[in-house]
Order: sequence, then structure tokens, then C-alpha cells
Amino acid sequence: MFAVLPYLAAGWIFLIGCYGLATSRNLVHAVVSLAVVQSSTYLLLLAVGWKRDATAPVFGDISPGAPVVDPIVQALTLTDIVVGATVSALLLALTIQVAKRHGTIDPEEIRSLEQDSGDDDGQ
Amino acid sequence: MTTMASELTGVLPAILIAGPMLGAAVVMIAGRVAPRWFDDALAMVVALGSLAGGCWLTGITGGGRIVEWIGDWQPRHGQSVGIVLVADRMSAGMVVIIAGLMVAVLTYSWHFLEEVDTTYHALLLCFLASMTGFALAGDLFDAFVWFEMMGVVAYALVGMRVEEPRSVHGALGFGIVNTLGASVSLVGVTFLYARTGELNLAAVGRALRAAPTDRLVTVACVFLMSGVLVKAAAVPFHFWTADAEAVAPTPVCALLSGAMVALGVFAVARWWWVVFAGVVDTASMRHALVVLGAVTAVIGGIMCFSQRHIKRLLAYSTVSHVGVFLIGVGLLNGPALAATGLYVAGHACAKAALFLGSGVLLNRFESVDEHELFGRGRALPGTGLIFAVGGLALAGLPPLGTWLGKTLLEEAASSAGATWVVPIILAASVLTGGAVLRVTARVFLGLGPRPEDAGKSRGEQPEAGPFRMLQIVSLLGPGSVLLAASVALAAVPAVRSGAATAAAAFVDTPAYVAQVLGLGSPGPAAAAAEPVWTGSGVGFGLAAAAAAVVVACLGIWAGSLPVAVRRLFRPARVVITGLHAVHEAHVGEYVGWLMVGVAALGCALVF
Amino acid sequence: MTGPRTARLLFAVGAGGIGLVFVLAVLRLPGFGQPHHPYGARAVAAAVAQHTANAVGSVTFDQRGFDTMGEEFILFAAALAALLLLRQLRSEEEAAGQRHDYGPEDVFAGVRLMGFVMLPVTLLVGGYVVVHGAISPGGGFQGGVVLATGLHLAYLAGDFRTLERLRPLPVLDVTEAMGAATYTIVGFAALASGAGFLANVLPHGRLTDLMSSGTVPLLNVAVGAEVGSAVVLILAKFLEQALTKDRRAEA
Amino acid sequence: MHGAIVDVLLGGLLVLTAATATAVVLTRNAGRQAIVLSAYGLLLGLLMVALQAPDVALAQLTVGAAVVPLLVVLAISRCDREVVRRRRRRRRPREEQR
Repeated sequence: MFAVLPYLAAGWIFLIGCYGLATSRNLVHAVVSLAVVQSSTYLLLLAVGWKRDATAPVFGDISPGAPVVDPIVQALTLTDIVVGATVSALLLALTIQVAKRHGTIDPEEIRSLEQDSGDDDGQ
Repeated sequence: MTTMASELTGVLPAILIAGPMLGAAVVMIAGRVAPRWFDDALAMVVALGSLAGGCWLTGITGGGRIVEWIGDWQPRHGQSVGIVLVADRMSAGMVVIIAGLMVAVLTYSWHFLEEVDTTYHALLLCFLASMTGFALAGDLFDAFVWFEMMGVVAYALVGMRVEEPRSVHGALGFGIVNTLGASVSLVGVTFLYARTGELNLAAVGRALRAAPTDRLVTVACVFLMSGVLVKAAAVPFHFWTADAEAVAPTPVCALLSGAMVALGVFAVARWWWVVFAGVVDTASMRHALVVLGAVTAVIGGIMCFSQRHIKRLLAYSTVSHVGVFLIGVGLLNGPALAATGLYVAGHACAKAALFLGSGVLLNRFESVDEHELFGRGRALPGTGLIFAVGGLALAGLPPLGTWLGKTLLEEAASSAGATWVVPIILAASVLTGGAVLRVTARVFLGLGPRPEDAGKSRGEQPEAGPFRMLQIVSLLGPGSVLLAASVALAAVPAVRSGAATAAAAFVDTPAYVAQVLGLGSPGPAAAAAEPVWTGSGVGFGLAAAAAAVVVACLGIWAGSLPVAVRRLFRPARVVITGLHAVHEAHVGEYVGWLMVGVAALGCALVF
Repeated sequence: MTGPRTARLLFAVGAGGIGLVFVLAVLRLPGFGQPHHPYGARAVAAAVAQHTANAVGSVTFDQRGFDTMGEEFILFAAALAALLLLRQLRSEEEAAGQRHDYGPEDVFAGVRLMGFVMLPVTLLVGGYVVVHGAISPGGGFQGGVVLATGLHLAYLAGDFRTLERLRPLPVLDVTEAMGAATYTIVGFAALASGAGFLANVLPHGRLTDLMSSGTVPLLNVAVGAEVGSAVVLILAKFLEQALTKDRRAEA
Repeated sequence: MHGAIVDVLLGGLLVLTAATATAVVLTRNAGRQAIVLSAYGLLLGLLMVALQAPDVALAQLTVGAAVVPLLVVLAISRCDREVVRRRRRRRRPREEQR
């Protein structure tokens, strides 16, 4: 069980974030749920790179050659965190504009743009 | 001289990515003080440079590859710690499409959106860099980075007209769905890293083929592909497309529709042949992709034909044509891939020209509604011509680029034993071509009964300043050049044989792996038979175009048909109403559909 | 197809399928904590060979520095996007920066003191983290964010005006673009010196020295400048949105 | 023996993190959600420290626990104001609709 626990935790976080996205009645809440989905990938990456009885891959105090955890996944996670935060900021900015233009941030009240274009079927 | 040229060639991929980035930064630094024409000129120079570089790479790659290890981290014994860029003729061809559209778009934008000039140029250059990066990436995570960058830039570009309620809303939906797709992809990348301990495409593929395979790899394949299928706008991942492209500034629509969407399909192909071929069951993958493509082609076509908002109509036609791309890639063989490459190029030209044409309408009449514009397009014969030719291109009329791709694709499908997809491809052509021709007839010729709300304007915001005759050159020029390029695709025999070599190199997995990882010389490039079109292909193309005209006429005059005939259309009406109801959804439902799509693809491949 | 029920139904179907294939895959993953990481091992060896004590820094700025360049420009584009999307429209007539919901009088004296004390400390820590990215955890990115958030302690300590004096946005705009440009220029410079793009051509130094690891500290500083300015710009735009009242609201 | 302690620590943190993620999503009030999000960011940062990733943890703590929740709070305050204003306008039909 312990061997797959972090993976399952990441999967749970992914799905619960999706649940928040699918059922959200508030676009800010939706963006935060999306951030939760993204955070599941941080956990998954780090879990894949973790090594038992190894230390952080920084050779300040330890000598080169000591067992360290995988630095690759850490670099990837770092990038992923930046990207995630960036996207969140951008989507929040768009949400503010939606609030200004539509006066609501409930996705139920602003459905697809399909209706705006008229429902003519051209026949 | 020759050595210098070859040295330059070896580092060209990185320059093609970093150059536009540097350009973007310089535009931001200098744009504060420099006049507008400086931004335009700098961006144009960079885009032209990319176009030249892309053409150069396409020319010299032939059946081989240019492999560039960033930071000189060349592999030793087939292993490296660095990131690799790989240009083969197919990816270099994508760069040509991207940069070519960028040049067209920048020409068009010369008088465009003056309120936001500097930022707009910087973002366009970032878009150019990220799409080029995605096309050339030879590393899974590097591809993810470019994927995300494409997304971030595109959300900003789609939502940049913040005074438009629909614009910001469309951008938000686009952003949420695409970001979710990226996360799904990243899960797949992580799975592959966990299994193989590698990120380089060639190294991952080699490691996977060296060990017994299991469900982990199949599931990783599903997640990885699902993410890019969101970008590719395949059904049911496509809900963002119409919302985003109906409201985005016209030049951005041309880029999204012509290039970014095609990159999604390109990634499916690249990852299949380098990573998963020979590991994941080919038959089930072929089945999954072709069925997905067929569904996408048909649903996109029906949705396209039943729109009256011209940009929305064009967006759905993109969905429909993505279905055709997916069928072509999904056949999983070289000839079909060569045909798809040609089709993608032809489609990019036609679709970008059409979007730019709709931009002319928007700027002149402040509307892109087919009914409101009834007959008013008579004042713009040039734009009308672009619409007519563009519509015929979507229908696949010889000798346009789309026709060549389509007829070769149909040949390849038949010889692969998948004759049933031929009518599907035909349906996509006829429905999307017919829709555009219907618009042309109504708007530019004023044919058929006058709609009730003709002449009104719903008040879309124009994107350029007051409409001046001077602008017509910059607005119409790119469209006509694009359509001419589309003809050239079919007319120049070298393009056809070039595509065949490109596809043969693309599907040659062992050669790719050997050359990227530096494991001995890959041996002679696989020979490719030059694809030939037949007389019946020409006849078929003419028939498809004629059918599109008939369908367009049906769309215009259906109301005047006898009641007994109209009754026959009733089932079609039910289908259309149902599809529209499904598409009238909100972000939560888009997410739900995305998840259903991933689950369906997963179940199709795993079980 | 309306109502949240549709979304719930779609979610249930999708989550069921995804959960199923996810669990099936996870059962085949190498166990948590397993020792086999071929790429990781090679990266550690390469970091030591390049005299970069922080292996993560070596991967981020040297071995996979190209990713970081992309990441850098994602942030650059996001800051541009924030400027673009949250720009003041002529129609909006917002009295930007003049009326705020909170002024210094709303903040406790103790909190203000904390702000004043913490501000220089945070900036110092941020600078340290940027510069030492090659030899200890942290680097341009983390340090840049610390610097940017640290600056906003000024808001806690004083008010919006103090903050505005501390962060002249047009200057930061240029700093940001310069930071981003520097990254690509380092790449092109390596190219011009005859090595590959972004090759680490500078001398490596000793493993734990500040100026070891070639271009890594240089890129760290470029990233620090870029990230710090970008985060300040983004925060500034959001603060402006949240704190300015517009006249329509009062009418 | 040493390994067992690590296992318990990691297992506990993992369960706690997953539970907090659930709490973030189930907190439907966006204002309160920002606080829970910050706590989640903090917890995730701690988990990263436990997974021997100090670099990542530092980034997560500054970004995930501070900057993003701050942006969320700022966005909410603006959005709420816009929504309230629109509602007020709807209630007073005499005023212009759009």
C-alpha cells in the first residue's frame, strides 16, 4: 500500500480538483480548483523521483557520491509550479474582466456563446 | 563558406526559437519609445527570418534530420542529460506553416488594434517562438513547456479585447480547458519518466521497446495524447474552439485555426512513431484515432453548416477538418501521413485566408452575421472572391492544396482497407465548403430570400481604425497570397515528392532514434514512392466541389422547396437541434466532456 | 442540456473511467522510494562535473536550461498579459491609485512596525537566495518571488503610495524585458563563442564557491530580475483592480 | 527503524495533504477558499521538504502559499464588487439596464 500511496493521493487530488471544476458555481472557485488539479502533478512528479534513505541533491554539507534523490523531477516540478501560478494569475485576470462585463461569475448564468450567434440552422 | 553554412544549419533550430523570444523582449524594451512602425517592422523581420529559416531547413533535411543538443550536452553512449531539438522535413514544414501564417497575420495587422500595439507584437512573437519550439522539441517535458507557453500567449491574445463581454468569457473557457489538458498530458509524461527514467523522446521510445510492455505504457499514451487532442480541438475536447475563435481578434483566429490546432495533431503523430509504435497495440490505436477523427469530422461539419456567425462557422469548420487530419494520422502509415501533411498545409492557407476575409467584413460592417450582412458584401468584390475560393478550397476543388491532400488521403485510406472513411472525408469537405459558399452567395451576391434581420448590426467592435482604401492592400494581400500558395502546393510536383520523403523519414523510428542518440549512422533514408494523383481523383474533387455548391444552394433555398421534400430534412433538424443543445454548455460541462473523452480513449486502448 | 446535473453526470462517467485506468497504471509504477533513476544519476554526475553544488540548479539552469528559458518567457508573456487584460479602458474612468479602501490608518501600529522591520530583511534574504542559487537551495526564481512579495510588505507598513514609490512600474517593465532578453543573449553569446546554444562556456570554479558553475549564477540573476519584476507587475495590476474604486460604483 | 519513522511521517503528510485539497475544493465560499488554499500550499510545501526537495518547497511556499492566494483574494474582492453592483442595478429597474 505504501508503495503506491503517493500516486493514489495525487490521483485523488487530480480528480477532486476536476470535481470542483465541473460543479463550480463561481469562476474564482473554478480557477482555484484548476490550481488544485495542477498541484497533483507536482506531487506525482516528486513522488516518482523520491529515493529511500537519500538526501536532497545539494552538495553543500554532504560529499559528492552520497545517495541523493532525483534532481530532474525537482527541476521539472519547479517549472511546473511557475507555469501553474502564471496560468492561475492569467485566468484570474480574465475572471475579473468577466465579472466586469457580465456582472456575474456564475458559469450557469453565462453559458456558451452558442446562443449569442442565434440558432439558425440555415435550412 | 560551406562549413560555416553547415555550422549555422546545425544550430538553426535553437535560433528559430530563441530569436523570436529575443525579438519579443526587444519590442517591449524599445516599443515604449519607438513609434508603431518600428514594432511592426521588427516583428515582420523576425517572422520573415523564421520563414526563411523554416524553408531552408525543409529544403536541406530531405529524408534525414538536423539534431541539435542545447548547451552542447551531446549524448555519450546514447545517453545525455540535455534537451534536444530535432528538425526533420515534417517538423520544418510545420515551422514554414507557422512562420508563413505569422507573416500574413503581421501584414494584416499593420493597421490593427492601435490601442495595444507593443504588447500585441511581443505576444505574437512569443506565440511564434512557442509554436516553433513545440514543433521542434525532441523532449517530452520541453514539449510540455512550449505547450503551456502557446496556451498562456493564446489565452491573452484571445481575451485581449477586454471591452467585449464575449471575448473575455471565451478566453477564460479556452484557458481552463487547455490547462486541464496540459495537466493530463503531464501525468502521462510523469508515467513515462517513472517507467523509463528518461524524458528524451528517442530515449523513452528505445527504453520502452527494450522492455516488456504493460498497461502503464498504454495509460501513459492515453493521457499524453488526450492533452494534445485538447489543443487539436478533437471531439469531445473541442468545446473551447468555437467560443475562443468566434471572439478572438481575427489575426489570432487565423493562427489558432491554421497552425496551433494542427500542431496538436502533429504531436500525436510524432509521439506515436517515436515513443509508442511497437509498444502500444497498433490496431487499437488506429481504430481509436480513426473513429475519433470520423466523429470529429462529422460533428464539426454539421455544427459548421448550422451557424450564421461567420467566425463561429469557420471555427467549427476547423474542428471538422481536424477530424480529417486525425483520420490521416490515425491510419498510421507513411503515405497517409504524407497526404495529411499536404492537407494540413492546404487547410492552413485556406482557413487563414477565410478568417482574414471575415476580418475585412468585421472592420467594414461591424458584423460577421450572415443574415445581417445579406447582400452588403457586394461592395467588397475582392473579399468575396477570397470567400468563394476559400470555400471551394475547403470543399477540395482541384487544383487547390486541400484537394491534393484529400485525394491522396482517400487513396491511402482505400489501400489501407479503410474505405469507409472516404465518405466521411467527403462529408467534411461538402459541409464546410457548402457552408462557406452559402455565406459567399448570401453576403456577397445577395442570393436567395432576404432574411428578416438583414441590414441590422449587432454591434461587434471593429478591430482596426476607420476603414480606408489604403488598408485594403494590407487586408486583402495576405489572403490572396495564401490562396496562391495553396494552388502552388498542388501545382509544384516537388512538393508532392517532398511530402513523401518527409513522411517516410517521419515514420522511420529506428533511424530517428539512432540519429538523435548518436548511435551509429542511420543508414540510407527510406525510399518513398512519389504519390500520384489520378484522373478519378480529379473527377472526385470536382464532384465534391459541385456537391458543396448544391448543399450551399439547399441552405439558401430550402425554405422554398415543396413541403414533401422539406419533410425529408426533419431528422437532420432533430440532429442539429440536439447538437446545438449539447454545445450550449458552460465551463463545468466542457470539463466534464473532456474527462469523458479521456476515459473513453482510455477504455478503448486499455481494454 | 442545461443545469449542473449534466456536468455532474459527465464528471461521474469521466472520473470513473479515468480513475480506473489511473489505478491500473499506478499498480505497475515502480514502487515509491525505489532507487532506480538513470537520468537523475546522470544529472547528478554532470552537476558535480560542472562544479554546481546544487544539482537542481544545475539541471534547471545548465543541463535543461532551455526549459527554463521557456518558463522565463511564459512568465514574461503572463506579465504582458496582465498588463493587457487589466488595462484601464477609456470608458471605465477609474480614478486609479487615488482612492483606496484601506489606508495606513486602518493598519495596527504593531503590524506597521513589523512591516518596516521585515521589509529590508526580506529583500536581503531574497537577494541572497538569488545569488546563491548554484550552491544552495533556491535560486533566481524563488529569490525573485521573495523580493517581489517582500516589496509588498511596504503596503502593510505604509500605504499604497509608499509601495508605488518603491516600485516604479515603467522601470520594472523594462527590467523584466531585460531579464528575459539576458537569458537569450547568454544563449546567443555561447553560440557566438563557437559552442552550442546556451552552452556553459564560463569557467567552472570550485564546487561550493559563489562564482562556481559557469553561467549558472549569471542566469540566476537574470531570472531573479525577470521573475521579481514580473511578479511585482502582476501583483500591482491586481492590487489596482482590488483597491481602486470607480465612480460608477458611487453613482 | 529509521525508515519506519519516515514512512509514518510521509504517509501522514500525504493523507493530510489530500484531505486539505478536498477541503479547498469543497469550500464553496471563495473568500474562505483562499485561506484554505494557503493552508494547502503550506502543507504541500512541508510535504516537499519531507520528500527532500528544498528548492521546490521554497518555490511552493512563496508561490503556492503566498502569491496565488493573495491574487485570489484580490480577484474576489473586485469580482464581488462588480457582482453586487450589477445586482443593485437590476433591483432598481428605473436605471438603465446595460
